[in-house]
Amino acid sequence: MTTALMFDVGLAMLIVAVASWTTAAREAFAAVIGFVVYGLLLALVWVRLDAVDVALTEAAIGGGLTGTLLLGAAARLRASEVPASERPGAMLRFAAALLSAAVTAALTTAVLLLPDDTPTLAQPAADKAAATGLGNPVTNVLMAFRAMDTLLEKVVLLLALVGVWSLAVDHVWGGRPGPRYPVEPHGALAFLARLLPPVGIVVGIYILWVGADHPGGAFQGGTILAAMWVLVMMAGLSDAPPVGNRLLRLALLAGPAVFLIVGLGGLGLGEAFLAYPVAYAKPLILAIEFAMTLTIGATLGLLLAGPPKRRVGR
Amino acid sequence: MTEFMMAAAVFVLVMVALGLARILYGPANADRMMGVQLFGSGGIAALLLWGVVTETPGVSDLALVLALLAAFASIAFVVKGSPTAGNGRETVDRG
Amino acid sequence: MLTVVAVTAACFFFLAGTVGLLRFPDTLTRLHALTKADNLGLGLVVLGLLPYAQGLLGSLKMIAVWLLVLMSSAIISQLIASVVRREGPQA
Amino acid sequence: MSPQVTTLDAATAGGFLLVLSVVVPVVGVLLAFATGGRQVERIALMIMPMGLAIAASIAVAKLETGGPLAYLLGGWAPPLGVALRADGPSVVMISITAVVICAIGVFARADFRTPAASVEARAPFAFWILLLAIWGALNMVFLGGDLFTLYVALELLTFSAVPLVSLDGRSETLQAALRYLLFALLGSVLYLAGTVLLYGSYGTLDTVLLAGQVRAEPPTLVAIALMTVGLLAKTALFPLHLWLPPAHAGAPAAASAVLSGLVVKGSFFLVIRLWFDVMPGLTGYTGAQLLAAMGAAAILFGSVVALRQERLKLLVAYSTVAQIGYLFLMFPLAFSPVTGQLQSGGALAGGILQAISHASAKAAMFMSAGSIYATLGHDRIVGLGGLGRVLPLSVLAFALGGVALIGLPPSGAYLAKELLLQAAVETQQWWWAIVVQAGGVFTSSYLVLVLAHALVPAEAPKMPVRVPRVADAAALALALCSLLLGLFPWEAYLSVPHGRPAKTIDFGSLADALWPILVGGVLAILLGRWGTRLARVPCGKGVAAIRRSAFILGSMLERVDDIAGQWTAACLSLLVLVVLFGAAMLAGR
Amino acid sequence: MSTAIVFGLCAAGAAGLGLYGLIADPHPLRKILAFNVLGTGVFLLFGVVARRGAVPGLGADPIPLALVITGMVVAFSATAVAIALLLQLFQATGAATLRADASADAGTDPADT
Repeated sequence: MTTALMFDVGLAMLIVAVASWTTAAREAFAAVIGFVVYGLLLALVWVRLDAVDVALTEAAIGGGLTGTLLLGAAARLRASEVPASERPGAMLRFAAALLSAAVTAALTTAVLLLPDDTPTLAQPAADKAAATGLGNPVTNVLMAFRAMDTLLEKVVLLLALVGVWSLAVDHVWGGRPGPRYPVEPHGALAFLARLLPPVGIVVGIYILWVGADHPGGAFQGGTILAAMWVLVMMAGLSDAPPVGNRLLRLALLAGPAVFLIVGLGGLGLGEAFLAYPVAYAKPLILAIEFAMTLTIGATLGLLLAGPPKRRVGR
Repeated sequence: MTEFMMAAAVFVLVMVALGLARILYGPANADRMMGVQLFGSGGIAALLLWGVVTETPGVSDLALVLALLAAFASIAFVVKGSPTAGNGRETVDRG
Repeated sequence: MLTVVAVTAACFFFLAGTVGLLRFPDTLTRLHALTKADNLGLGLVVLGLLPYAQGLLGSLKMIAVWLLVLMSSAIISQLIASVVRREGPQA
Repeated sequence: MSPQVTTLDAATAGGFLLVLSVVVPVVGVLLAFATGGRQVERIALMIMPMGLAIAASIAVAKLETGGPLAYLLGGWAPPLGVALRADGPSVVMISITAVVICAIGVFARADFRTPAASVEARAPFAFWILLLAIWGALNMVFLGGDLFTLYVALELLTFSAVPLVSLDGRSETLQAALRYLLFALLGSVLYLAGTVLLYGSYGTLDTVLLAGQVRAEPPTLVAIALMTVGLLAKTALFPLHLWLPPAHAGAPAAASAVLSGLVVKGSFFLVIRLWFDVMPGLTGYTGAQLLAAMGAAAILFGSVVALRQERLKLLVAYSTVAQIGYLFLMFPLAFSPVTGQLQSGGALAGGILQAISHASAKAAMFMSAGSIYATLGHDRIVGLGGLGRVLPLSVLAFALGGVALIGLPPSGAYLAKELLLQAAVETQQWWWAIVVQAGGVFTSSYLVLVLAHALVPAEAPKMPVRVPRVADAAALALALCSLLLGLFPWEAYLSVPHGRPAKTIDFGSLADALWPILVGGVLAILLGRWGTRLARVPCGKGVAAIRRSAFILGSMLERVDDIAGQWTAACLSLLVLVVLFGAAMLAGR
Repeated sequence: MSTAIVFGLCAAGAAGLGLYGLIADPHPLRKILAFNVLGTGVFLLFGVVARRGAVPGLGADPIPLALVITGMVVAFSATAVAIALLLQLFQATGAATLRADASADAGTDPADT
């Protein structure tokens, strides 16, 4: 397997090189472009680690949405170079480099010294898979064994959105987030924004659907939907909805709400909170995932759009 | 055949890595975005080659997602990235 | 056999694209070199791998990958070119 | 805090209460978000009595069961699943959280009411939702039995706390919030790096399962060092406190009360979980001493810098820095050289008691400082003259909160101090006894400083705004709660020895109680800001020289604190601490 | 040298680089970016641990992978909130800095006695 090793080593060196670039680049914008590439490389690494579920997440989030978020911010902040006086002196930077290297060394040592007969929960997870009827072990962990993490994570997303919205100016509360992008009716961008989303929506729902038995799932699918929505907004084809919109609010909490209702149903049926009756486990989990995909798509799209900025005309 | 395709994947990766120089040196951000474009298609090619060889399930789905989102960062660059496009095109209520 | 020929050709196109991206003198010519080369490269890889695809769905997905990249790449190049034209080569 | 292995595979009676204590606030968040408008406040106020009732039921259930309560989420047993567990300290923390949140809810009604003219207003909408989310996150932090679930809970806590800081949108508070967020994120990434090393070593993240397996191996020690320092960054223990004063002082009063009283206790509690429950034998003597040394430095720097503040809210915020330091004094006192372990005995009980006393008292103090600010339109300490006459209730609440924190009987802090001192005697660590006493002295010094300004007669200050009575009553109730905490029968929840110190007040105990106040008064005169008030007091040459040197000392300490408060310096000290903790544990292996 | 070891080293390196950027780069946007690099380094460690825990039939231990997916969502939310705060700060002050004395009333005025 020497070719495989070459592939791995080459990939690892590329990753470190691009990571160095993101810290060393002079301009923030260039550093962010480096980060987009970094996300793409990481997706390849996750495939090499036999974690296609994570690779999908990384591809959708790392390069896609985080990249877009950072690119937008870098463009807005172009004028704000930090004065040289704030740059830490050479001594401090040297100390920072030394200590970061020490932490790297500690992590390296720790990873190399992990026990050889690695403890793993892969076998128990595979054995218990029958309880949910799903073939994808990662989905099993996310939706059954550690469902509480997933539920809390959805609340985290919602709270992040509340946090972003709370930065609005008082008098535009309830209004539309972010800038309104103008349409260029015959422009190439508008053309792309008409062509890509139908494909994207199909792919997003497909990824959600195959997530039951193969790599994929609600988060990855939802992220693709969010990306398509943001594309349509950036091309000016549709405006962001006002944050006071009741339907939007419902879409934003459909995921955690359905999750909670099913979870409390488990408690009510005398089993346990977040336990699924074996006969209905698969349809229940798919229902939750469907609601979560909608919520994730809406939440991520709005997180990218930012706080409300424009009053709604009455 | 397996070895050949693996070698091809490594070769494409090396080509992509050389393209990294364009991202590093620019000079214009447009040049850097082109480097990202090359990274996108080259990465997908390497991924497909590797996935077919190792028969990892789900790789073609991943390639599909990457292909869908490859354009995404570039679009953000075009819409927000250039100074005139970044601020001038936006309309915002200022309090 | 088809696979070997197609993938080898693809490698050539990726090489050409990279050389073009690195060696051509200005932004627009680099754009020209890149977009032609790497889309053909990816197309040839897809072509070469089709015999290995898992079923009809697998082949369809691979072709879809190529079409998606082709389409978005074409439009993105146009957009990048318009940015370059609007703001000069140093944009 | 002795988790029983028998509770691993089964939920105990009353276990579903643990689920409810997390789920009910979350349901509140979702309902409030869905309905919006003025319903948000109503829903929050409806959830509050429910949460209080759940907390009370958990306390009762714990009393009846005796052992810890447990619940298996989804019916999946660890290591595959996630368990919720409530031992004595968690029950205590859940109860005080419920009480403080409810008091803050009552207090905040005046500040965060949706104006009659609008359908929905930004600040109230965000505040009530964030408050409920903090509640749910804290309960999860106190109950979570899995290190990764605790990570998610901790992040939920941070994400709900940060927007509270910048709720009024001023640029200083935006900056404070951003700094808080970034530093907290650095802390949580380090914590996360620790969890992955633990999982890689033992194949589980369950606290009880881990406790039975941990070995003093390099990956584990690196993990503890990373996780501890990450949590300390979120707790703002000196010198990692750069984010706390601007964030806590800049936030609206009700938000400051939550942040200072409760939010920092979340990560503090996880340090206890980690050090006492998961790996009591690995942290060792040096590690515990190091932790308490940081605490001692926090008391010194936090207190002196607090005395030098011009604004009341900043003074209270810096005093939080000092009192967070005080919380960490228990670690070496709980260390038993015989077993080489941290023992869950009197010292731990003292630490927890101090934490809950601080939670209630500091919330009360921030609330009354907020009332003072709202009434006067400023909170400059030298301008507080005559306040005692116009705002007696606020000043009283502030004073009682301060008195409770000094450790006068029968406050919770008094009991805590007694327990810590007793542990210091038992473990023969007299130096920590001195630091414990110094903590009380410094606390009384800033109380004296503020009261001396507020109670001096002056022409009645102008009062642009009147704060509703009920807000002051809430602050007063919390302060009283803290003052009476020492009377509660803690034996069922914490290992407080039965032979409790006598509660009768005789001359000796009175003197014991009064000398810290006297010394504190002297410190306040020497180190505090007095404006022109003391300049007119004639004094001899010797006294003047002492005052001058005290002043120089104070400004030097402030300068050091300033440097430690720079981003780069704080991050570097964070990494140095990782190295130090790692080295200490490696050496003590 | 196995895949897990190669990427373990790579993960530690990325984490160190992110850490350095987070400390030493004065621009908040670059700090946020560095936090993301640091985060991916730590996430990769999860991947390495998962890979080491492979059993016949499963190429990787699914538990760490699920944890990473949750972690990525949290990291993205953090980035979004941080960026929103930063842009708002920039809009309010025209500068993007974390330096303490940029806010005037932080209480370090000339001394008085």
